[in-house]
Amino acid sequence: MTPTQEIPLQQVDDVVIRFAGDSGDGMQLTGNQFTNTSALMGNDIATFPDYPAEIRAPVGTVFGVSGFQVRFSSNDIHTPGDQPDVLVAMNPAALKVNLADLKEGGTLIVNTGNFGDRDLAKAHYDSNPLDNAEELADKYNYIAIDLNQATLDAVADCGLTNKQALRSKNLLALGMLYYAYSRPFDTTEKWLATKFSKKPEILDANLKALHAGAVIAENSEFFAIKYKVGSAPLAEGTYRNMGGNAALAMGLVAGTQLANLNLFYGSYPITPASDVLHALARYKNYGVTTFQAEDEIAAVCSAIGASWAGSLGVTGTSGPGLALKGEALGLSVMIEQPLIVVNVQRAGPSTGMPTKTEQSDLNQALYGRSGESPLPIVSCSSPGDCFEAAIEAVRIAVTYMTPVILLSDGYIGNGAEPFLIPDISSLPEIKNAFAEEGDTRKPFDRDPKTLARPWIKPGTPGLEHRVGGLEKAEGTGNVSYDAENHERMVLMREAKVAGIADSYKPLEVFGEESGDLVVLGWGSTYGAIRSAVERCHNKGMKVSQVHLRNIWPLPSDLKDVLSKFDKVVLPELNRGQLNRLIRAEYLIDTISLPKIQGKPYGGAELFAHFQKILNA
Amino acid sequence: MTPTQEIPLQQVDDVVIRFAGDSGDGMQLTGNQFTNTSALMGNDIATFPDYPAEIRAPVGTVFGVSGFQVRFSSNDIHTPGDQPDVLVAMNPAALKVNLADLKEGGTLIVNTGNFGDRDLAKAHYDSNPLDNAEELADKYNYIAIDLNQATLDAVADCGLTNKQALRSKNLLALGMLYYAYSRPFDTTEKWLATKFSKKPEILDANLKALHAGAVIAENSEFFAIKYKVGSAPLAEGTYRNMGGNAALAMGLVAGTQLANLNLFYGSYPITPASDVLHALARYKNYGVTTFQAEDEIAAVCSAIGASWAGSLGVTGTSGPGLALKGEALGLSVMIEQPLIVVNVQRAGPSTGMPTKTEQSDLNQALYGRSGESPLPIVSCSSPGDCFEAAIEAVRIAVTYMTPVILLSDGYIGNGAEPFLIPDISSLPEIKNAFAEEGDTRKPFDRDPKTLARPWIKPGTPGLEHRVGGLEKAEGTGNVSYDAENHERMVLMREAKVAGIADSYKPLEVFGEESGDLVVLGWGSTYGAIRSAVERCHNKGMKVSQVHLRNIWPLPSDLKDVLSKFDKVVLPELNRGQLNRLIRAEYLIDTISLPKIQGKPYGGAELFAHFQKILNA
Amino acid sequence: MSTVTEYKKKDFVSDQEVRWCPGCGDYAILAGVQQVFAGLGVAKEDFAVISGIGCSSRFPYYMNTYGFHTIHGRAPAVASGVKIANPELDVWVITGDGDALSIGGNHLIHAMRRNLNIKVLLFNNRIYGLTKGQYSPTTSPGLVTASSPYGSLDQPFNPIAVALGANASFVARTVDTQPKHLKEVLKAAHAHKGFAFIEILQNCVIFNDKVFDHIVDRSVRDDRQVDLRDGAPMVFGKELDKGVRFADNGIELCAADEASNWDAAEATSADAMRLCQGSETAEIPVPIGIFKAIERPVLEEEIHAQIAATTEKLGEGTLESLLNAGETWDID
Amino acid sequence: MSTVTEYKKKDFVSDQEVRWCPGCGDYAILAGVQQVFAGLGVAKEDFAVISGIGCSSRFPYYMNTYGFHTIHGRAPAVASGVKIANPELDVWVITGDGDALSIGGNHLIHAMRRNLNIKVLLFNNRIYGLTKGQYSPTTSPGLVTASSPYGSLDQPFNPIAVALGANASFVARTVDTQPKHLKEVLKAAHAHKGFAFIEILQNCVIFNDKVFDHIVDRSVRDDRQVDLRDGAPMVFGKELDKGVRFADNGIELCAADEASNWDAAEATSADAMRLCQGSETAEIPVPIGIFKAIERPVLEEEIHAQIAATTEKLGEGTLESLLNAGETWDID
Ligand SMILES: Cc1ncc(C[n+]2csc(CCOP(=O)(O)OP(=O)(O)O)c2C)c(N)n1
Ligand SMILES: Cc1ncc(C[n+]2csc(CCOP(=O)(O)OP(=O)(O)O)c2C)c(N)n1
Ligand code: SF4
Ligand code: SF4
Ligand SMILES: [Mg+2]
Ligand SMILES: [Mg+2]
Repeated sequence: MTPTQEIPLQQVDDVVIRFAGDSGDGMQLTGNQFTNTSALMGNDIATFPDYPAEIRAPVGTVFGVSGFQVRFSSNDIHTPGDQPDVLVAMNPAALKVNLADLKEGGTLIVNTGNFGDRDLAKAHYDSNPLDNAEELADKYNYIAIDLNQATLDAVADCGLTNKQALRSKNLLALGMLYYAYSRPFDTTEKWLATKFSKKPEILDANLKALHAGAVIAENSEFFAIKYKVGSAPLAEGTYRNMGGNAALAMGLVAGTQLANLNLFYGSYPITPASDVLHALARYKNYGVTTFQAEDEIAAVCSAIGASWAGSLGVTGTSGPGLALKGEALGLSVMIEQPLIVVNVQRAGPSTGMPTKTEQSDLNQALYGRSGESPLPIVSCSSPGDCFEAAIEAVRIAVTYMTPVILLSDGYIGNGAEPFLIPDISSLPEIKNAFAEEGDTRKPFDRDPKTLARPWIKPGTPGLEHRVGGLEKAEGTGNVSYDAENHERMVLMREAKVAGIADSYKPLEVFGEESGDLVVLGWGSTYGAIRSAVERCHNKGMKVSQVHLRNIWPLPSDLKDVLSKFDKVVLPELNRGQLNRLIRAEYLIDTISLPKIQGKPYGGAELFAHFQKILNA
Repeated sequence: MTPTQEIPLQQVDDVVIRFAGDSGDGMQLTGNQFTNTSALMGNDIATFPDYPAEIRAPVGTVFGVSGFQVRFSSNDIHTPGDQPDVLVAMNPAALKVNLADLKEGGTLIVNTGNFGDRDLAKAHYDSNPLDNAEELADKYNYIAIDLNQATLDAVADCGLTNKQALRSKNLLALGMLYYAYSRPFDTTEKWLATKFSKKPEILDANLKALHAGAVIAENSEFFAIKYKVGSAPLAEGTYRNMGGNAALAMGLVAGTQLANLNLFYGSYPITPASDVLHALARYKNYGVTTFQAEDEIAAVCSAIGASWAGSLGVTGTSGPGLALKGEALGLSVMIEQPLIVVNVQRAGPSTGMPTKTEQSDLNQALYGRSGESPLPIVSCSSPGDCFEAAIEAVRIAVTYMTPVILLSDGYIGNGAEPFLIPDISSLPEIKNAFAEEGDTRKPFDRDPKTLARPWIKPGTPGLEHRVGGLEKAEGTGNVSYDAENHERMVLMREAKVAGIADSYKPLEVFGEESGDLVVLGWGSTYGAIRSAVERCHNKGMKVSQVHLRNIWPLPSDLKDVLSKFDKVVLPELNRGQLNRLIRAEYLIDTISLPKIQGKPYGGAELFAHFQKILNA
Repeated sequence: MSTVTEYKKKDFVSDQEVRWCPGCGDYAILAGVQQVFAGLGVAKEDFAVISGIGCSSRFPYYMNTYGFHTIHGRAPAVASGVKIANPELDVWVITGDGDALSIGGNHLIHAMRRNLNIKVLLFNNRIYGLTKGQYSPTTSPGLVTASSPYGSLDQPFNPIAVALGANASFVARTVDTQPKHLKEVLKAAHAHKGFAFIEILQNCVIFNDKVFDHIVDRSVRDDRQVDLRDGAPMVFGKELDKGVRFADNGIELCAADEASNWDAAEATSADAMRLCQGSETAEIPVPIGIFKAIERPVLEEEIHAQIAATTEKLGEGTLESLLNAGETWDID
Repeated sequence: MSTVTEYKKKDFVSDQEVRWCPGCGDYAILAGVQQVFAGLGVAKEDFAVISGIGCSSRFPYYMNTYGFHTIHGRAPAVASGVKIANPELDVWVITGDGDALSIGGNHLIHAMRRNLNIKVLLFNNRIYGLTKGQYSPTTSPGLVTASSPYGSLDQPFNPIAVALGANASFVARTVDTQPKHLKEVLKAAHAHKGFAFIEILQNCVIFNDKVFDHIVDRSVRDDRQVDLRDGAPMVFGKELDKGVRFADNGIELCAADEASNWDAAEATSADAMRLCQGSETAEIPVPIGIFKAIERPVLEEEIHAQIAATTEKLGEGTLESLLNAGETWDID
């Protein structure tokens, strides 16, 4: 049953839809379905799930609202969009939290079935906001529909209780939007069939609701126009839809495969990093071991032990967990063995806002250890980019025998985008340099180029030796309290890390090589900056973008690149942490653009900032 | 029995003596006796104990050498001196480790009784270094004496076993030096009498050895000249000899007395901070509770709990322990309650060199937490200064309702100097602002001037409320995930800490207010910098010193003060951590003077650096 | 502290919306605690309710007392500082199986060892709720969770055995859905002088639904539980007609009148150890109630006694005496 | 791994100078371990000796094997990673009462719970040695130390009871100065499949000298110790003429031929619990030897079995299969 086309079909480039409802309303799932369907249609996509800290907060409360924003486009896009074109509000709380964001003239779909007095009270509405229907209709394409009743009607003959039946209402809403945006049903149908293979009556109800949504949309003429969004001009190749945490896990697995190592992931669950653990736990047939430790300290220590034993030890966490790992990271710096610490950042300080995003752990990554303990820092710029960033972390850790911190954040960890599956031959070579029986190098002898020491694993005959956290003598690695030796070793560890910059690819500048303004960014602001800079280019402004993959050591060409611009601006989801580093290193009077609201920058927001700076 | 004076008595200003021997030889005790005696004579003094990591390393080994350097002077001095004038070497290992430091022409006293073949082998000497007696005698006033035999002879009639008797040999050496430097015996005699009140035969032996040393020195004419060191031009007042960790403990107690609070010290032992715990454990009659926790995390958490309950919670540790406290410090930032974290720094990273000093935890103090979690940092400049610094930490913590990090290090923690007992009226007023029953302020309402929130302790009727690590709404402190509220609260916490700078005294510049070079320092480099700058002044060089009590927030007048000099140089016992901060803040092209050898700067060493910089 | 008028449960209900999943076992425990607090004769402002992180640890927000939602696993450490600093506070720690036994295991056993007068309620749902369902240190092997897609392999702790090993002076177990028993146990814990550890079997409807149903479901409860009461025989069954007794260093079923008497004060806790580790699926019922209740020195009392004795001996310290202690000399 | 020629003790002596105080009990333990290692039939390179921080934790430096001197308290966590990553290594953890039971308590009990095949030797000197003598979690109340100038107030852990509560599968106690017993216990621990916990009473000559003399001194040893041997009667005395038996849920002295047989395999460890907590000064002797030895699943084996089963089912993963899993679409 595909609805016939009677109303005009209009081609649009770029649409942002936000689904919002109770935690129990299945908004994440609905959004994911829309995303996958659109991705398979060849759109470029970007998503932003935003869910409450509560597992299933009491129904109808404002803090229990769960949102999922998906942007799909026939262009190459970089963010999940600033203002939604469509808002689906499943209850008063969802309306309250989200309405202000909806674009004027956008489509507002409200489930009136949930606007009883108790619902309104739960959302702390004094009066029913839908009473002003006219106002709403003036401002938006306002679609008021009792999705509850519509769902009950649609699935009446499936033999379900009302409660069970109502669970399909999200699919009815999805069906409406599939109709309006000319999406096929097959992806979702297939998914439902697998998911409910053992519950045929639920499957049936869901399918009925999905199709009913489309029929209702068509018959009601809720949408004056039907839209079509063409496929995006993405590079040729095979794609899959990829979430950030999943990509990061995959990158770690790919990295260890490239380096011919087993992966040991020791971790303790924490939002928003847990999904990396969950993903890796499924890769058992890839030489991956996951160890859910009793806490973050045990997690990093187990990873250090695994690396010592000859696996690649990796641990993953979020901010407060990274704090707990500081002491062990110092040990890892001292013993000079590969280790990767993934930090999927969230809003701090302390427990902060665990489900909100932030980039405020850069300082901690740089400095959160006692003594002089430099280590390299790699960062991820988008969901798909987590894959490549993770491989880079593996490359550095294994090549330089060093712990590496890999920074992601909740925004990209939970977000998703189409991911071009790379050619295997395009992936870097990574050489693990295990010492074999008969190797005559001492444990702390160094490779003249990388300054890396040999990786000598227990079980190798004849190379028995001891390592530990006390300062060690050059070469032998025996304990040493010698003053000059200590200074030499501190300098050596510093030089080794500094030398990693020699292995970077040259920086890419998006835009001209010189100009009025360069935007220096790192991490998840990538997409928003790119959108804003593209907009600048469209307006003929001389603005370029430089985005860091490697934050420490800084790329050797960075100073030069920045020096070709009049102004250097750094947007960050913190109070200017990279900014401080750049100032200290280069003594440039940079402009910091801090934002610390637990949510990402939007392209338009940044564009406005850039304009203002240039006009100042 | 005071030896008669037959040889010339010469007045000197400034003498440095280093005692070196096995850990079991009582060198720390000997040094302390010399120190106390000299202090009571009115000399200015400074000490530098340097002992091995091992509790009682095997006898005669190089790593088991324990040293104690004392400098006493009729001038106002600032460091324990660069090169010793006198070296007492109790065995070959002590000679090996220390001889290179001895001033040419200085006095070298060697206990030949311990230079048997086995002793030499233990110190890894291939041949007996004393075989070159002539060479030694050319270079030094070389005094070779079998202290073992001399001691056995001296105490022959005390009825001790040889082993017991030999324990007094350090006192014999001390007696020799008391003679040479015209020190009275009474302080040491009194101390021995108390210590061995229950072991009269040991007391007797020690007294005999002490006096025998003087007699031997006189009769042997080991010393061609006897010296006298006049009393120093110290400010008028009553003095006591004060070690850094003891002064810090006393300052904490004084601070809580001033603020009318009980002190709760939760700590986990760690070198070199344990002595603060030991000292505070003795102050039970000052409203002090000490709690030896199961680890550093429990220690800081117990202190946080105690502060919540209305005591001043303090915790103390060293570098690796501070790393463990990072997460809890974030909580403390979030709940905005007084807390002091003492960090007596040691050489890192990791376990590093626990008994050696360093200033390499500044970065960690500034940044070692997740999210944006600014907190004030106070630092101690000398052993006696720890007292005032601790009071300053209490003042800030209580006035601003904030955690404070108080940085000391092993060098000043273990060092000692004369301490002018302050007038109680000169100590700052500190007001604890507990909310009382009926107070109408909300838990996160703020004092308009300090931005501090009220301190509401459980047990206060009617003010029940909840605090925690989640972001909180302005005013009420209820949990809030609101974007704008989060940004406001982050800015508020930042502003509160920044505002502390308004309460500082103006910076003091030692030397002219402008000139060619200003030396900016913090912490334990104070004395060495002061000596070097004094030397510069003597040579007419335009060099001044600015030393920071408060490292964060930086004093508001600092930029201005620094701007009046051509060059700014920062000597630090790290790789330039304050330097990086100053560059980022002020964009000045400072000169970093990093030293990272686990030992302090000397005045001469710094002077040479300054000279070179000015000539460059 | 102030004298106390009678409270009602509602006096302990805070103005914060409760944010647990509908059907979560935590609701019933909250109600039980509020009722018990109302009847303890303790002034409202003297309660300090302290938690770590987890669904369970949101508890303090809902109690109209002083509350502190600390960080993950550290509540016992914070509570130790609170209790030592102010022994007059009535200190309750709320924690979960992850919070208390995973990250916080060490603080928990040390608080037990020290025997501070603190009450710890461990909501054991055998899962990490707040982080969306990973296995915990009390999860049974084989459970498929987010972090164990092929089944969990870890052997669990028995929380009661851990507490006995750490020599907690009061050890008990109760059930979210058995309010009468819950309240009795809470009252006994409060009456106990010293550390009290209470494991509460709690249902997580979302991630580990019905995990205790084979013990606590109404239909089996009477036959699957035996309530340990000090000095009373270990009997169970709807008619209390069945019994448990020690025999041959083991446990066996018997008639009610042959049941062994339960002795919660036995110092080595050997019998408690034997009882607490039975299989949950065997025919011997699962013990709830009070496994152990012994008296031993309470740390904060000892601390304050030592302070008092020292102060008595040395006199109360003042700034004067502080500054002028030790050997001094004058320069003038 | 390679086959092994017979070793001598000296093959396990490293080239590092030993840095303990003269007279420290650690020397004897070191010698014992070196002797035992030489006879285990394990290739030298396959030993991984892992420690935390403390005097005791310097141990790995003196062993001519692979060694890792980690950070304070974390050795069991590091060792867990080592053993899981390479189950063929023979993993030994060396730790002290502070390292293992204070800061490291949680890692220790979790390693016990998980039952990794790791051997943990806890050198219990009831003091923090390396930091110059503060009381530890095993220090007896009243001891005057650097941090307890008026006497320590903390009640100690009983390490054996803690291990039983955490369900360690092998639990034993031995003495630094009883080399024969020490070596027997070490061998039994090695033969045990799973986690083995061995408390070694160790004398710190500097800060807690003679703390165990009332149990271990030659003059009293025979009468103050009973050696627990699985299946054998609990007899003691120079002539093995005295016995211990269980009676009335307690323990009492008896003639040798009336002594109870010791059963180290009893699953709930109730008797071990009863035995381990006797007073050290009462007339009942202090048990040493093997308190518990049971078989239960070994975690690293389970992990690798699950990996093998999954790989069997899904096929060995490759970069190809990794990249191309899931739903894909082509753009061209
Ligand atoms: C340092 C740190 N690590 C991890 C987390 C994430 N975390 C929060 S609660 C929790 C486990 C909760 O389980 P439990 O204590 O059983 O409580 P429940 O939610 O089941 O009531 C975890 C792992 C955290 N908040 N902080
Ligand atoms: C994180 C950290 N905290 C504290 C210390 C200081 N420290 C080193 S060893 C030790 C205790 C040692 O006691 P124990 O484990 O009993 O070993 P022993 O020296 O008695 O053999 C402490 C507190 C440290 N090294 N690291
Ligand atoms: S996730 Fe489980 S424990 Fe948490 S609130 Fe929901 S039902 Fe309760
Ligand atoms: S301090 Fe004690 S434990 Fe440490 S080496 Fe010396 S005797 Fe041994
Ligand atoms: Mg739980
Ligand atoms: Mg010890």
